[in-house]
Amino acid sequence: MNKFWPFFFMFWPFVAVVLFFIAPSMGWWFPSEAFSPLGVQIDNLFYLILVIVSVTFVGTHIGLGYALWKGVDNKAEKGWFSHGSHSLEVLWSIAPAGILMFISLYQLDVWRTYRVKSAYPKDLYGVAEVTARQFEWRIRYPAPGKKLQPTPQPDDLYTVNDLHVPVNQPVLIRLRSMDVQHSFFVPALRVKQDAVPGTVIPVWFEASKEGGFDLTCAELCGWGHYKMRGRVFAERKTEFEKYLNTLKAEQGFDGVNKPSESGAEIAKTE
Amino acid sequence: MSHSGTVAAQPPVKMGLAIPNSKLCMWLFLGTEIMFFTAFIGTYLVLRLGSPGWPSDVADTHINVRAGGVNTFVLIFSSYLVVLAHESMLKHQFQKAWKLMCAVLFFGVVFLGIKSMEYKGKFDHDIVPGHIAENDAQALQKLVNEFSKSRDAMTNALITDDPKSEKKLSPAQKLVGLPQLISSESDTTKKDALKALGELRDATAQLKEGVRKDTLVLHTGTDHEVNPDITTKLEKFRTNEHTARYFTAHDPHPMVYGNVFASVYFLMTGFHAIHVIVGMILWIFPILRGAKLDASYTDWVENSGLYWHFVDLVWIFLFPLIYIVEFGSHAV
Amino acid sequence: MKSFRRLATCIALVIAAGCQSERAPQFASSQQTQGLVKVAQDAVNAELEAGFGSPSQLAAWTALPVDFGTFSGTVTQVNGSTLGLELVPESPLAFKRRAGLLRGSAVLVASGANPAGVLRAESYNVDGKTLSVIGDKGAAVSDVAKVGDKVTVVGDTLQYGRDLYLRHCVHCHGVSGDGNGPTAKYFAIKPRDYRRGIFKFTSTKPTVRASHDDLFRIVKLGIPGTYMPSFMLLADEEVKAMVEYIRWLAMRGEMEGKLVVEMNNDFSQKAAKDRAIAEVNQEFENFRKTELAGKVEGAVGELKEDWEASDAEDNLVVPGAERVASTAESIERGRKLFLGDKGKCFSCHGEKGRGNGASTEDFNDIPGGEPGKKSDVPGLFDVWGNIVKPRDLTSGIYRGGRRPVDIYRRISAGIKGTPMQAFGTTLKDDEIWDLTNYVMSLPFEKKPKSEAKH
Amino acid sequence: MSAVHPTVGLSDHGHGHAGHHEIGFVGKYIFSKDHKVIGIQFLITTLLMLMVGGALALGVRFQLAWPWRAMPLVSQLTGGLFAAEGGQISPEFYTMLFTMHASVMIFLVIIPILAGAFGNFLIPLMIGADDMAFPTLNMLSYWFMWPAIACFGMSFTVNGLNAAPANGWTAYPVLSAVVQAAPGAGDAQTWWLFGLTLVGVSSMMGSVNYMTTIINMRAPGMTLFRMPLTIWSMFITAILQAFALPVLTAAGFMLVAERTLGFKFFVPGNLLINDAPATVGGGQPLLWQHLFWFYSHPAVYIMLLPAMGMVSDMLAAQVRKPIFGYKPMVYSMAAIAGLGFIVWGHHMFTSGMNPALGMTFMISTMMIALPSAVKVFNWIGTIWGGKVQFNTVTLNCVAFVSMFIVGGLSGIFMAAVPVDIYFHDTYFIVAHFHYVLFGATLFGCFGAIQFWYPKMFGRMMSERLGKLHFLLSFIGFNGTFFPMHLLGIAGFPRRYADPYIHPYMEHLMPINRFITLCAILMGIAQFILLFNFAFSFFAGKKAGRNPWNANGLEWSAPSPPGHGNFDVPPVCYRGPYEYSSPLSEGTDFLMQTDPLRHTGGVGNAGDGHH
Repeated sequence: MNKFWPFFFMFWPFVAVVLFFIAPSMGWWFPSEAFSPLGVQIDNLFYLILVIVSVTFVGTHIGLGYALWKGVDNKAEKGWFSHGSHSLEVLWSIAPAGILMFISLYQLDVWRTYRVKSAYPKDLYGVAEVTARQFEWRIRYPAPGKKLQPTPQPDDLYTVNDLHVPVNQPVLIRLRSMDVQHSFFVPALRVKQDAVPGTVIPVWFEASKEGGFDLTCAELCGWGHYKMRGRVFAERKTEFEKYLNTLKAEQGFDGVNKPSESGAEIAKTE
Repeated sequence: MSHSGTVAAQPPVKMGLAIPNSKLCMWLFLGTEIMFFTAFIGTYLVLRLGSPGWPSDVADTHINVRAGGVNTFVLIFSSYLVVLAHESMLKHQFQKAWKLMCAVLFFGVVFLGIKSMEYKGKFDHDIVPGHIAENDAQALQKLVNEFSKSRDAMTNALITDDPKSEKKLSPAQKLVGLPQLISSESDTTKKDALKALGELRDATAQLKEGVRKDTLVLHTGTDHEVNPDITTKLEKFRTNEHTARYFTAHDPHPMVYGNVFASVYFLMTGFHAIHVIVGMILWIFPILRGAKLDASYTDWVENSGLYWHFVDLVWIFLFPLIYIVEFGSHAV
Repeated sequence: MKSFRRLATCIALVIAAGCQSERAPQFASSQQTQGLVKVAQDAVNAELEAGFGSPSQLAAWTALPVDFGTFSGTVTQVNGSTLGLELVPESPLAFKRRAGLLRGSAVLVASGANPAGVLRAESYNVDGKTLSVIGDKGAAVSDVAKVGDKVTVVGDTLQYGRDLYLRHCVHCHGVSGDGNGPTAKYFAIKPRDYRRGIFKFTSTKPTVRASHDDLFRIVKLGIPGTYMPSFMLLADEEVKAMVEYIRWLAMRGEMEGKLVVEMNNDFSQKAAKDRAIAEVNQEFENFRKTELAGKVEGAVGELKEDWEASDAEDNLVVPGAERVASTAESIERGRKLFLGDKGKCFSCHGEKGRGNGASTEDFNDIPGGEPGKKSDVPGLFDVWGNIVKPRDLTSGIYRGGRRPVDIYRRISAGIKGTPMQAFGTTLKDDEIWDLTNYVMSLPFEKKPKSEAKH
Repeated sequence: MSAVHPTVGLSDHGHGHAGHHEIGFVGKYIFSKDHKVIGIQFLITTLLMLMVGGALALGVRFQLAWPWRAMPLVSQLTGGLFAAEGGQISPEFYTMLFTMHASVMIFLVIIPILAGAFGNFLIPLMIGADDMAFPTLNMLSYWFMWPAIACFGMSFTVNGLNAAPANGWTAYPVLSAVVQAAPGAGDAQTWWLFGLTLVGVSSMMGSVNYMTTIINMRAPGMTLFRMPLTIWSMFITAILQAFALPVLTAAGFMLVAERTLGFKFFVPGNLLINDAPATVGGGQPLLWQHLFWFYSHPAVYIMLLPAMGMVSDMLAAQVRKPIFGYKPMVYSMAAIAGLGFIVWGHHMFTSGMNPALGMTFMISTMMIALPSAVKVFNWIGTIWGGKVQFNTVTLNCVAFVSMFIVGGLSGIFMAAVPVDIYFHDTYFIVAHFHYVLFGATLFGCFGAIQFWYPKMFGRMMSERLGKLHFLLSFIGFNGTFFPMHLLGIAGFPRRYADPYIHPYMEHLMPINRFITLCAILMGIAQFILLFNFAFSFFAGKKAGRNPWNANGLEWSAPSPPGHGNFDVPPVCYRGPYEYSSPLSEGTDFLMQTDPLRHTGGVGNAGDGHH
């Protein structure tokens, strides 16, 4: 019975690791594979750290459990009278330090590409201005063929919650907030950036697969925080342009010249 | 500690530092205080450096460098007196120490007096956080609001509710009947007052309409003088014997980032003033002992002195930061 | 081991307590109803209960122009309280999604030519194609449904809408759609009270209700500048069901209002103040017996007419002419109209379109209040009794949509329930378009110098 | 000076040498200036608050498992008491639940149970002082807690009984600064900030007192490196508190001024919120985040270090071995505290801060994992070769180490900025900090309650109940928080009232139900602790002076110690961890007070030189 507890403490990390192994097949994993080059890098980094951490986790617990196991068994009259070991201390300071430094340096490049302006891709396409407000994403596109301007233009196109971007093209959005702090989070693209009131923050990302990806808010913005669901649609350039033109036609609709009435065209989902 | 390993030597009876607990605690407390003011100073720097444009013109901010300078001197001098007081306590010259402490208290009062004069100057110009217009449009809107408020106050004072009616009338409802009131009023002073109210009402309406139609400009000429139309109106109601009592409008005075400026100004100087007051309360205890002041208060005087020096030191940081330093016209 | 079992019992108890404590949401009576004498209140509530049911047990008043949602099928076998069912038409996908929501739906059973009776649905097993039912008022299932009978399940769309409404809308708009949910009290702009059947931003003529499309659009796109968010997150099918439920709630509220109007003269607490209560009750009893049914029928007729009209093609506001090109001249003409006597737009929206016109300072009538009685506070009122600010047209925020046709409709048909009148009769098409062009140019006007930061 | 071996000779219930003052009931048990009574007051208060915070957490969990279903108990209290219609809660009530859960747990449970309860009780006893340096200040520090609790409670009751701060415990402006922005947070948020300030004042009073006491009032011979690690951790915690907290207090004053007096610090101009006029001023929302995290990151260590210290003491006593690497333990705690001041920015990686700053914070954050790793290895080293006895104390200590490993390792994901971009504000972070704050700290505290209970009340706590409580807590805890890692990886954001309206999270509802069931289990388990605590007070086995055969000075005092603590003024001759020393004969422990008349070679090994 005395061995129960060391076993107990050694056992649960294995449960944890097993849980991590079966999680993907249960759907409890990333919402999808990362559909952006930077996202893939982030995932790789995650998996790298996951491996390092899992080995450490299991290793330390085996060590802990083994020490307990031996400790319960200890028939000696007294414990091992030791105040420590200088060389061991040095060893287990340097080894983690090395690993941690490795992780820190290894990831710098991803961070640089993500945030440092001079490292942004050259052919960034300014796609839209996204203004977060309680509790939706207001989106302003430039008119087809025009460049995104910092201030609203008469021919700008507006929509809400649906952000369309060309696929396989690094795009830039200007992220603003109209009221409180929000955060622009597209899990499938591994993009997250706070929208800080009073500032305009450029965010770039590239979707490498066509499709609609969920856009959520990741910074508490009030009672309706959970309601801020938007969608990012990545589509081929031609389709993207077609969408802008549809939007333009819809937005210019004067009740006579275009028959569509229901709003179903811009209100398309799935 | 020894490494010999034989019967352990008797250790020293007193461990720790050779200063009284109270003094140690005061030093530690001052450490926390430093962090407290560091937060304020950090806030000030972040807000000031982060704002494109900061009101640094004395004409705008009504910062009184001279008063601040005098106050600096007052505090430094009182700190010197504190040192003397402590010296006297150590030498058991309690009456001398008592006088010195009274002097310190006096200079504390002087400091607060000068400080409150400065504050009054700010209040007079309505340089109060949240009240400051940051551009001309806001300044005009504020002017209109102040005119309306004065008008309403005067209306309520001059025209009382009909005692028979249960309903309370709003100022605007009362004003509807103003012409009849004027014509029916027999008391000439009252009549004049009502007429003045009528003028104030008209001036308010005029201003309001000017703002609505965008015809009113705040600044004229190349040097951005205030529109003489506005200044004459202000002057008129300020000097009119009937309206002066109710008239509370300030000179319109837009100040870019004025609210943030006023906020940090009042925050920093306000918390400093609170510390001065706390320091003065600390001095009151030994002073109240009067002739009975004795050596048991030496530590008290020393610790209060430490605190007083700290308060002084904080001011020595605040004074240049708020009053003097220019970060250049366009900081990053 | 024993303690574990005890623990499990504890957890089960807590959860059971959680389930049992669930209080079903209830429709609340309107204030007007509460102003009636007790018997009249009871009668109103009884009529509403009979026609509309309660949130947990909806009733489908088929006389009303609501798409309650129906599914038909033929009974293939009767097994206790379970019916084997062959669905016609088979639309498994849509049905699967709603199958769980069937509980309480009316199941109309038609035996040959004559309708045999009504059952209540419990659940539907999609794979086994079996429908669990209970007999209405304890009747045995096998007495009502026979193999070969035609079965119609009514109300699944409505219930689907109800469930969505209770999840997404209720905390602002309230269970009965009175715009008074728990979250509503924090809003500067109050959520819509549906019970008048009036919706602000529509594409229909001034006197007509909101169409399906209007409600769909508002739910889908939200109302910029207010707390009404866009529900783009819901699928079209979901929004449609939600809209159906909202229309149904509006009709319920209107029905309540109409009944109260019928009774208000004689049976309000105010009217009955000076009379003996027994006498009033007796009088009401007569009214209930002789007139009430007719009144209800009349109200249903009006509702049907009103709401059907809202979807009629010819009640849509359609500009008579194409939009005039937004040239400088057109904008200038629009500006003149804006400031002119014909539209007097400036009187509310202000000379510069900032929504600060002179009438926002005036004491105005409260709609629905005593005629000619001005309010105590200056400002413009909508029919719900809230102060409304005229739109600041320079802000670039358009609550009812920013398409030219939206602006046209706002000018032509006004905003229902608010002091924004319909100018469709006073202004010509071209003039409205000029105004539209002017309004749409306002956000881009160069800011006057005084507003630029110096 | 004569030192007596404490287990013989003196009565178990002695009164201290300081003699009796006649103090009435109020003076003795309520407005007491005795550090032990104050410590116990803190302990009982925080245990009660633990239940309150736990109940709030269960509310949060219930909504996530059964969204929009009527909550048990809460729905009975409707009728206007809580923002609910038809028994279901409304979303702003959900935001209030998690805000108050965090506030209560952090400010009224974790911080005061460590520094307030155990710090107060243990510091004078362990360093051989008769009381704190400033007993009155100490009393005030406790009694400032109650106004704080009242303010927090008040924030639940102003605005018509159904409001509380709804801005998260981080209270980020603009949401928290503009009254119109957050429903219900009107006056409640302001009261909450007052409460925060009062907690700050209480902690500040405590911390300067602790520092003075530890620096200046140690018993003869108690050199710095003979202090138990508990004392070191309390000392370092006090430093953190004293120098980080004023910044939050200052920020709190600013936010209150902004909310009530129209000051402008955090709100930028031209924001349109809830149809209010556009805001004026040029404040900066990120300024609050910097000020807040400048305190709140060190606060994470305030919430952890004392538990580390206490676990070190308990573990050494339970495995009958000197602590492995005493000085590295001290230095690593100091390093954690020092680095703790320069890592706050890692909470803001996604806020749009300067990327170079981000890199700096990332490296400093990575480095703070290092001393943590050293500590873990040293604990394992301590267990290695010991004589382990599995009682409740050991179990909780080992659980502490185990949970701390998980919490520490999951922190590495967050420290890596690009990975944090994804994990920021998801349930991964929720799992992470609960592993550290609950898993580590609270298990440490459970152990400490069991370990020092005999010293507090003179009786032992029930082992059987203790083990049951441990087992249920441990299973419930891991069942609750471990799956949250998976939720986080699946992109499940924090603070969502109804995450399932997002289709990519719909399939996570079963896992959330499982979590909620485990949370309920964990909640129920805490009643066992309360029962054990109360029951043992009357029926526990009487404990002698030193029931654990431990070395510290506190075990040479009577149980419970009388006024003035020690009947014999203690003198310290060695470090605190001389278990299994060859110098001790017949026993395997060597108390710090034992003058040790025999001669021997090893001597003062306990000073930690190796």
